[in-house]
Amino acid sequence: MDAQLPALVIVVPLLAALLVPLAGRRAAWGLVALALLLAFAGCVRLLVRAHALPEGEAIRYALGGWAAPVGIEYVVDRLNALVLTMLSGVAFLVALWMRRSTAREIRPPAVTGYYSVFLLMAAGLMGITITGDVFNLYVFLEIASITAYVLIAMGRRRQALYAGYSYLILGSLGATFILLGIGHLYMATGTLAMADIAAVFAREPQLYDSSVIRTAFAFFTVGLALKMALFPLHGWQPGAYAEAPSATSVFLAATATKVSAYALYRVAFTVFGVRFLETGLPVVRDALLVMACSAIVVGPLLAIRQHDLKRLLAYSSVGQIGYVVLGLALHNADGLTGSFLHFWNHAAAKGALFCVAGALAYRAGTTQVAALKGLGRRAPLTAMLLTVAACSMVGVPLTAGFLTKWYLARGALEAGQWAVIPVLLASSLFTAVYAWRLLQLAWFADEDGPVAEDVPWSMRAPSLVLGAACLVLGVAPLALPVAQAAAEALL
Amino acid sequence: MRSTDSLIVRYIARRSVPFIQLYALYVLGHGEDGPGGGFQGGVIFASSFVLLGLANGWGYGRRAAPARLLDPLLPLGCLIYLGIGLAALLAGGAFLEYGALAGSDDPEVRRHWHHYGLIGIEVGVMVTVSAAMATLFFEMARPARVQARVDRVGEEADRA
Amino acid sequence: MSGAVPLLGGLDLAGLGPGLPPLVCLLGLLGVVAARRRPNLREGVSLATAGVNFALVLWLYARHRAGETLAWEGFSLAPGLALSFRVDALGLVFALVASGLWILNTLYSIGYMRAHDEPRQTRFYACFALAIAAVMGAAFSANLFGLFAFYEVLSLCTYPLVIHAQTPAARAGARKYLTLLLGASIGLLLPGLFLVYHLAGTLDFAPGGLLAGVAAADGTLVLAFLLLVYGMAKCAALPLHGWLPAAMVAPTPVSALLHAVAVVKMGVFGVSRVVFHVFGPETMARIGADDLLVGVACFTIVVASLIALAQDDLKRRLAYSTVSQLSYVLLGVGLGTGAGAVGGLLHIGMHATSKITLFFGAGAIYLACHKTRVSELDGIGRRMPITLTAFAIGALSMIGLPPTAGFVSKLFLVRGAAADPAGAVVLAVLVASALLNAAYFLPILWRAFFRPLPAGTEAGVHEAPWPCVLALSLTALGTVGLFLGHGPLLDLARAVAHAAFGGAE
Amino acid sequence: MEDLILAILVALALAAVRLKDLLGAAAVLGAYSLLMALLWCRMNALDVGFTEAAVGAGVSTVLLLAAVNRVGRREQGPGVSPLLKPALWRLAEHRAALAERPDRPLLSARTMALLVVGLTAAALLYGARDMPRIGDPAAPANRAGSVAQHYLRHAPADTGAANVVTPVLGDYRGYDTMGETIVIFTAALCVVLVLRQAGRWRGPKEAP
Repeated sequence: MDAQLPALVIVVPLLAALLVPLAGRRAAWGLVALALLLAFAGCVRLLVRAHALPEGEAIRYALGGWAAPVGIEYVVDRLNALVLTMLSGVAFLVALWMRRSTAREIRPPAVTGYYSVFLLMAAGLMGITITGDVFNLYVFLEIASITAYVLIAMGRRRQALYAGYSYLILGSLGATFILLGIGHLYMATGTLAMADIAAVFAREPQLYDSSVIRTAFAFFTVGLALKMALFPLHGWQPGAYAEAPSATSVFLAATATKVSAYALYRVAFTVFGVRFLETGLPVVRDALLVMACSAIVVGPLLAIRQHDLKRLLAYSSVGQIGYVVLGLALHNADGLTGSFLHFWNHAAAKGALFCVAGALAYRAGTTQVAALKGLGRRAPLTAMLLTVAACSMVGVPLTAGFLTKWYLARGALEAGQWAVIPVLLASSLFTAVYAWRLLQLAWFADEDGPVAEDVPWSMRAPSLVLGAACLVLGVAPLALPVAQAAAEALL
Repeated sequence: MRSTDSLIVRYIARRSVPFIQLYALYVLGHGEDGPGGGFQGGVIFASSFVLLGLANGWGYGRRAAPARLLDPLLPLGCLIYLGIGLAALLAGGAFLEYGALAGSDDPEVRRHWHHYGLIGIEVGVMVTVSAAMATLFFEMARPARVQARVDRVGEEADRA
Repeated sequence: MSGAVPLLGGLDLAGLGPGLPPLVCLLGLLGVVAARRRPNLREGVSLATAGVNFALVLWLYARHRAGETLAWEGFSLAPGLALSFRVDALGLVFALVASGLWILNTLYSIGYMRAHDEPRQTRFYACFALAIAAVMGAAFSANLFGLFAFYEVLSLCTYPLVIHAQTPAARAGARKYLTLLLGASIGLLLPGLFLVYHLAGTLDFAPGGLLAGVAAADGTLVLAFLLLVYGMAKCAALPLHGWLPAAMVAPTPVSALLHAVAVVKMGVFGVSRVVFHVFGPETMARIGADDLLVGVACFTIVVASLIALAQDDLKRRLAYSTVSQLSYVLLGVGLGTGAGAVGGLLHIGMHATSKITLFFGAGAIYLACHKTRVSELDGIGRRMPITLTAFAIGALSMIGLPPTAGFVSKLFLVRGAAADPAGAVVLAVLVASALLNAAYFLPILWRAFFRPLPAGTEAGVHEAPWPCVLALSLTALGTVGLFLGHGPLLDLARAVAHAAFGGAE
Repeated sequence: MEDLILAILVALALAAVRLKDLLGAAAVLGAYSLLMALLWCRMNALDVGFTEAAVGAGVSTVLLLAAVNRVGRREQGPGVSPLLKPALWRLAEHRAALAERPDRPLLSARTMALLVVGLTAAALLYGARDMPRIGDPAAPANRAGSVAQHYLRHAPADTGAANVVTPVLGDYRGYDTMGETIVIFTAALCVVLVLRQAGRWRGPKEAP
């Protein structure tokens, strides 16, 4: 079975997603949780195996028995094992978390459908991450996109339909660009397997000057930037996160945009190669640097002005994706390490924060920031969760967020990009402003509201795991060796 | 959608259904040797119900392809596909390695099983595609009157 | 390691060494939260934590004196980024002062909070415990990252203490407190940290300064120095002193914590670390950073004293006095002479003891008769003789008169300044400051003891609750005691100075 | 011949954008797909042409008709098409409107769309400079040793299917096809979830 793991971690959630509509509601939830638990266990195993491999090697799996480039292959190396573990872990926690939440937010006949779509989305994101074939990446991108649209549109308010629709339009635009990129790439290289394309580039370096290749890269970059809501292409994101059902928000915010960022890393480093970034189209690198830096500053700045907690967090995500992309623009081991660490760090923090928003929606029926008032007394554990996650977002030392900033700053100094340091600091300050506002309400507001109990344990426990991760990842460098090795392998 | 007023159109639509479906099956089977396959076959198969719906009214078409039939068929096609893939995996090959279904190393036998596997997945594709296309049509075209009733039933179900 | 206590199947508790005090304080935090429904137990846990913590620090001190090297690897977050601990003389100065006074501060808090029947006491004690954990962690941190981390934790966990009353005034004060401290640490200290790491490739403190052998432009080093010193806004060097008076809105035990024991001392301790173990005296002198520090300190001493003179609110006057007194420490470590360094470091302890007495006094006055203004204190010495006597001792120490602790440290500062080539200016500043201190403390004492009580207030002794009085009496005795017996502190300060400047003192 | 078809395609696309009558637009799109199918056949891509005819011209058109049946025949919104006014002019108009409504975006959706289309076209034209010609034997996709050549040589022997397209779709890249089937399933499921019982739900009856 160990050899079949790469296929199984995707196929098992897919299988469960197909069985869920045929099952009863209670059994459906059990199936979801079980499938994701199995997938998570498989991903952890893959991470361990990938980390034990010697430099430059990866776990390869030929689907259908056809070795690449004739067939499609799955390739697991340290980088995507890291992302896969994050994805399946968060998905499993959200699956545990969402049973009570969906019962309140999704109309009962649609719940099993919601579970099924949720599983498909998780499997789609994991499929994007694990694949070593650019067209297969697109297929799973489609699965992940369509499911995301509807997971958003199932929000309780009418605006959710509009939010889902605007994501549909922009997301389809992005997907089309990505498809155009794939088409151009195939036209110039005659193959779709990532490793094979890279080999073609190594054999024929003059391809880097081809306008087809440059167009392909530009399309990939713009398409993926749209999907990951990189400033200024973030327009779809705040509405989407704000209107979606709570469980969708938690999962989307913690994982979805990061997978697109991962895809950009994969395309830029594995497919096109480091040399292309350096010599082929350096303007894209500079553009990404500018976009990432503006995102890092503008995201939290916009977040400060929001009154809806989920919308606030969405704008903060606009900023945080900048950290994930910054490493690509900085283009050295430390910068990449920082960004890779952020895959986990931000997933934990943002997941926890959206869990708080979900708890608020569950108990108070609203996600207005003002509803946080007195949370510290009503629900001390949830308030602690908010505190820890917010500290991690700010980058307080001893939380996970600090490590990201530390490595990014080191990378920036190493790359001679001194201007990035003030950007990082300004972002921390702006983040501190809105985090402070939230915590002020939660802990120090005058207590006049009625005392209500905390959310049920089935929701509290998974969210506390995410909160604990913010602390544990800040003190015990679980992901660090993998991230560092992955960064060095890419360069 | 209301039915057309023309009796001839309605009659011909009804009578052409079996021929369309037969053609769809032909397209499915023909995929090995020429243009065609499960996807196209599925679309054509679904179009027979679409034609019924367009010509004889939404309700008529829906009765021919009711939701309680289509809803389980939707995942079923994919399950066939996935099931074949998993069966190959359990038989010792890679996921979707149809040859492994043979359970022997004889290249001739393996090639036969490759063939069966290919047909199997095409059938799966056809089931899902035809169910999906028909579902899409009937959900989108549902008349306002029926929609109102469904809403009411849904709300009652919510309350229960 | 001798004296190791094997516990729990080989877990070497004693091997944790300098990691023990912060861990014990964290345990105390958990205990406080667990006992939230039983106030007596909760306060008992707080006191016990403080006591155990002090005992642990004394134990570390004893072993350090015995010549043992005490270190704990702690956690490695990333290569070059570790939370590791080591005992050294400078850290012990801070740890001894803070943990010793902590017991009294806890005692006083219990009296104060109970007398006032304050709400949210669990949060209060929990944050108190976290604050001392941060202080202990910072004192024994073996690298700049640890210092920075605990510095930040202290900023964050004192915020709930400052905002404790949750009145509009408290909110405004707390907002200013956190804005300045957090803004400075993110905007200045953190980039300073990046810069130091970028230059040196390490953050581990080294006896001669971790930047000692680093080739870098003087300008860059001066920039790093300024970033670090002003980043630690807790040292309240002008113009980043505004948080201190603003934080006066906090309950008195908190003010004592902020102004005497933990927060401001964290600032000056951090600067001392930067001077001795990040830059090192040689680099400091080469790039001219020592003169820069002395200049900033002199300016702060004089200007803050002048502002204090104009304050009518007792606690605000004390706050500006603190701003001015803190710069004695900066002055001492910046002078670049052995005696100066000894004076500066001694002043950490001397000022802490005296200022805590003053704050306890101010709090006791407020508790007993709800007076906060200097102009309202007429004749109060007759109603609260013990409190005001203690207050007088604290004030004398601030001025630097014998037989109080302040005299000792100022004596060393004067000696240090005299050894400095440009010492004349510094001496003039010291003298002026002493006069200014007298000018704003003596009128208080004169009012309290020699003016009659205002008409309509009944005479008679009316002291604050006994734990408060006990605490402030003890600190006053300590102020006198440190004049007579300051041996351990002096030894430690001398050890630091000796390591930095060689034998000359 | 191809040029003629392409010209008609562009005209049809413009017509579909310009038409206010949605039913008409749907019909035009049907015609568009049919012509596309023709084009695929001319390129000897019979499978693609067949699919385009069945799905693009057939079912998609019907689905569009069904959607029109739901939302009404007339498009709503401003009556001026983006092509009639230069983009800069519209930008200036929006600046003026912006002064009155600060929450309005700088560029209207139409101007944005025009910009995106223009930029995409420019990128495509740039990319076309170094494109290999259709059927060029020296093109990377057709060269000896390429994946396509491998399929052409070995597919019948590997799988026993005469039409090479089927083994590529069902076997060599069968996993992609499985993914696409799941996409179809997902799409249908999603439409069911959104459209069935479309009235908004106000949550469970018991008070939160």
